[in-house]
Amino acid sequence: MTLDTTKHAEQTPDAELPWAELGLKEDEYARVREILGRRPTGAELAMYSVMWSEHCSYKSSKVHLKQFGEKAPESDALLVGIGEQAGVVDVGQGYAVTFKIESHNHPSYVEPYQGAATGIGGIVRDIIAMGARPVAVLDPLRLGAPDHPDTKRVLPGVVAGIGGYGNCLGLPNIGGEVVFDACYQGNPLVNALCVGVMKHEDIHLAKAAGAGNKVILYGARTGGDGIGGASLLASETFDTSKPSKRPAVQVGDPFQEKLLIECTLELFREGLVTGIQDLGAAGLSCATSELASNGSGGMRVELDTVPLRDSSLSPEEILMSESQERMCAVAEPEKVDRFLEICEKWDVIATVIGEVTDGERLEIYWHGEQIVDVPPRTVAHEGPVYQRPYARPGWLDALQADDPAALARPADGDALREQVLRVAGHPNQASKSWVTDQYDRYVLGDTVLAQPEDGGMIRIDEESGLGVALATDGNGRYAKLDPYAGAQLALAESYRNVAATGARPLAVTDCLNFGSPEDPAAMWQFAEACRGLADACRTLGTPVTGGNVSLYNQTGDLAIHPTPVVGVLGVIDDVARRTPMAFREEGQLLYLLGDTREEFGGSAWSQVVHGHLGGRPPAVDLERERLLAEILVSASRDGMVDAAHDLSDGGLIQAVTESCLRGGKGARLVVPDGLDPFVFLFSESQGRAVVAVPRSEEVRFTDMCRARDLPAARIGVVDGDEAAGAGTGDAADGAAIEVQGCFRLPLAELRAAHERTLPELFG
Amino acid sequence: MTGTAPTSTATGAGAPGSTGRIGVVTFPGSLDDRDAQRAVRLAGGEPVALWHRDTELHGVDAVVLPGGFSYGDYLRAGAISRFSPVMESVIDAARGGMPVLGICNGFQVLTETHLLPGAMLRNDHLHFVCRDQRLRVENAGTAWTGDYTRGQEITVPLKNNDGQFVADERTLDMLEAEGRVVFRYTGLNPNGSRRDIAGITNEAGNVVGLMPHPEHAVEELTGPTTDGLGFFTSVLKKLVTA
Amino acid sequence: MARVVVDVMLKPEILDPQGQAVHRALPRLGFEGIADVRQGKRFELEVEGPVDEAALARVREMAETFLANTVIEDFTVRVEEPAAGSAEAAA
Amino acid sequence: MARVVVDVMLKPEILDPQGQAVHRALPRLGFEGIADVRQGKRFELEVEGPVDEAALARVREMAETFLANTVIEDFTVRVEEPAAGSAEAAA
Ligand SMILES: Nc1ncnc2c1ncn2[C@@H]1O[C@H](COP(=O)(O)OP(=O)(O)O)[C@@H](O)[C@H]1O
Ligand SMILES: [Mg+2]
Repeated sequence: MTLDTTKHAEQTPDAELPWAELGLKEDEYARVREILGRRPTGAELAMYSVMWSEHCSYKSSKVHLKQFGEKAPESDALLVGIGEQAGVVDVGQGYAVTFKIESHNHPSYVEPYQGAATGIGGIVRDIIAMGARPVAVLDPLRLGAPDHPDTKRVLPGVVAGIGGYGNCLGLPNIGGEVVFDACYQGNPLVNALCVGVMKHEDIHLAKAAGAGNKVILYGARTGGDGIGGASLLASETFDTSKPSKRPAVQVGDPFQEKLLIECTLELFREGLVTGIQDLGAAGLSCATSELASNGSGGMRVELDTVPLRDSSLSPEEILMSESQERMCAVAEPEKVDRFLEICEKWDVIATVIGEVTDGERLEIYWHGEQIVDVPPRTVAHEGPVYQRPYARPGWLDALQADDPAALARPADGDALREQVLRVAGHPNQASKSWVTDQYDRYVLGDTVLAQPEDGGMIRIDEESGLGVALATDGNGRYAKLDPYAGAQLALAESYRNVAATGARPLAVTDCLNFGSPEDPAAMWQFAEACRGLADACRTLGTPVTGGNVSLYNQTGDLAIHPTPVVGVLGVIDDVARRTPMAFREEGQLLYLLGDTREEFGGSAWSQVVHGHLGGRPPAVDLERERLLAEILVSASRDGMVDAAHDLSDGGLIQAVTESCLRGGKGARLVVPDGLDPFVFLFSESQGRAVVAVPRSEEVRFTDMCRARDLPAARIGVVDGDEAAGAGTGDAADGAAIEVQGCFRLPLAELRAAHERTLPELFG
Repeated sequence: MTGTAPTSTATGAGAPGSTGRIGVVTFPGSLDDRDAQRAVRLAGGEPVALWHRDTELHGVDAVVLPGGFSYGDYLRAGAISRFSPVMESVIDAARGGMPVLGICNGFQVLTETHLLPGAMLRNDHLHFVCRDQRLRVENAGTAWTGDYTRGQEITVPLKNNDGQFVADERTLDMLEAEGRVVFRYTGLNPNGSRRDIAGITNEAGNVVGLMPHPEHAVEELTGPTTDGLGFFTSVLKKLVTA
Repeated sequence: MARVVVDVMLKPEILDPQGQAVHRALPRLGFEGIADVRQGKRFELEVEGPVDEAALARVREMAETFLANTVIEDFTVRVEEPAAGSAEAAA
Repeated sequence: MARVVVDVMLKPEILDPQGQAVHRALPRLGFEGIADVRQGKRFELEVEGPVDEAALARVREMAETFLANTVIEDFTVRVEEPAAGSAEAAA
């Protein structure tokens, strides 16, 4: 087989290449030819086709994502904004934090364990590549119907994979989500967020500056993972009739990645790294073209020096391989020896594969012959941009008109009680311990709050107590009813969750999971969600620092609910001041902060009790969210509240249930005047939280709320101790949640309903 | 992240000078090594980092084999680490009476070296489990448990995949008869361990292994309790009086 | 009762971190001359009734749909003859 | 290059949680008539040079000291003949 060199390409201008099979459109292929002034070689075609794919080039989403930069609020906290591998936020005391969320949806459906595991692996490498030590992960998950047989394959596999990889890396898992909905049946969402910490001076960017600097590939050997279509190029005839033998799914090696983390951090500490890039999607194609494109000069790579796991790989395949646990760094020549020495110390294979040149081209050689000669920017940054048509779907009017006000409400206290139990025991509201107990939340010894708390919190400085809090949220049901509002509600909830812990929200990362961009309705949902999120970030003063777009989440014509998942990062000066969610002291007063209205569109109640989705999602009031957050943060700082829990799906009663169960304490609630008990308990009005206030702080706390104009209603008291009632066999004397005049629900009964659901479903 | 400067904040029994230097081994894939170092520090001792390729112990007075997934737990938990150069020195020192504590993966390493009997299997429910675990102290006479009292109950985190302690009946009977069961799970057996055994010791009482993680119960803020501090204060006291 | 053995191995082109870790450790333990190690799973099934083609077909289906994930793994199914068992170089 | 296979199984008296979980799942998946399942490990070693008694002895030692934990596991070592391989009922 003749090697398709650049010279060969010039000599055989009319050779047919399988550009369509590799996913390029006709005009895109024409542009490649125009850029190069000749037909591309097989290797060049491999690079352009993978780098210009939706996944790598963001060609459908770019025009909408722009808003996150254009509308970004002024923020002194932002050290590195959108566009890098992950954003970097200043959290004070010389510390910077980087965090990012990514999706690994499709692979997790095909091979749940490895798909989810390599999802964690990928996002962690993004964080290391910024120069930070990864300190925690979160995992927002969306699964199909809980009782569907395939969910029994996917969820346990995904959870084992996330745990298997994250636990083995030694990263505490401090939060996430588990949401079930039939719309995710053939297309579960596995998103993963990683957060890392560094000193300001340690920030590293992906660029290859300085002619003569060496390009070093280190980590795992390169195998034939995830190269899909590229294997077509390996055969001279480009025979598309033969099925590819190359696997579409990668197997992760968390042990190798742990070594990669420690090794990379040591390389940084010794100042040996000029530029660095992790290898993720599109492997070496991406790493070399991005490093070169971000730098000043060109780059020359000897591809045959790449250590291989499978010696039969063709150069095209090596360029496209997505083998995991690899990094690519640029180092000054005199530092290479020390670089390799540190890699050896960590048993990490490292190879000089090329160098930075003073030219302007990315040149790749195979046994001395040139197979790639391209301007790197055209591969990495100047891919196609689409203005996809989008249109508000016709069905939306009918959906929004289907008002939940028409749904039958519980007739009396007994019916209400029964529905409270059903909502608390529904898989979406039930305890997630079955999942989260499979994750290590203690490792690294700095976890201050972890699931089921509203937000996870990590201490980053042992002396001062400086810490960060994180939460992720996204309600696809709300977004289906109104994607603009849905995205804002996702942000609002995540922001509220962070504030509830006592941390001040600073910055945002987002994972936008949507259907096919070629469907104008899905594209409209995407456009609306971007607009909504960008607008809301401006109002709340929290810039989007980075994120991920996942399109084509659909089974046949059936798209998932539009699901923008939003992660918010907050900072707290002293983690000792954190506010947990548990009610712990009998006699403390319960206050409901915010306004409660009749809002049931997309609610948990309408889903659980009526299987209904219609109407409008709860109203967004970002100014109110901001005020609520200020109050929660002040109350934490000044020690005015002992517990706080945000209100979201399931409404007030769900929040009170969770706080009672967490602390093993009961509560007596009084329905405020003028509120219907059903609305009081189940409404999902936004901008609300419930707090437990020590009696000694009541005046100070209510004065603060009044002075700042935040409605605060005293709704009850913490009452009854589960431990005291245990074993007496007398439920009436044990702890309970009592809604005066409506019902009394013993904690034991509530706990059973809340905690048995997932174990019963998944074993 | 742990700061590098060891700032002693607790009132441990560690005396300055030669007694109180506690080595913490880092194998490739060790995860709770920094946490073990912090626990030593909070107990008043001086943590000393030991590297798996070290051929000597740098004059430490005791050694902790920390938790984690050394070598990815590939093959069997602890199976590959056991052959590290540093382990030869640790085995010699342990035979000579030096206090050695194996936590979780460290316990697995100790059984693989046969310093402690038995072996560890996958948890009976086949899931990784992370929970706050109640334990009963059955033997307060080892180098690592002197600050507890027999029958005392403590709560520390437990987190592992392969925590099911097994041994043949004769070995189990012997461990019981010789008082070498140091900790037992109470309330709930989280992994199917025989006879609820959470930790054991060698004949001399200087080598202790357990699956739960005392080093994660040394601070109010980050652990469920501070019940784990006693391990480290115990050994520091022992070193002073030794 | 007959024993049917299902061996499940990662496909050759798939990374085998466990086999690699074992392979890398061998020289340190003084074992030379092993060019490669791959680690897989072995299932021993005790089958009730005769192990005829139909029974084997069922086991193959079980392997295909449950014991192996054929996206990343290959498997083989074979009947372990009592005789064959003892012919193995038992340790 | 010859392939030597080391099979490592839990000793019969040790309860095998993984095998049991597989066994319990089978009826749910519609597979009846399996009396027991045990799950173990299979190592495929590619041995350089001739696989004579000396080489096998080394592999046995490797299995004894490293691949198996003989407190809980038994192992068998056998040479996989190229012929035998294809005689297996490959799926
Ligand atoms: N997959 C998961 N991984 C880690 N933590 C999770 C996961 N799913 C849920 N949690 C945690 O469980 C708790 C409850 O989740 P959820 O009800 O979604 O919280 P909220 O509605 O307050 O955002 C939170 O602490 C959340 O972080
Ligand atoms: Mg919450």
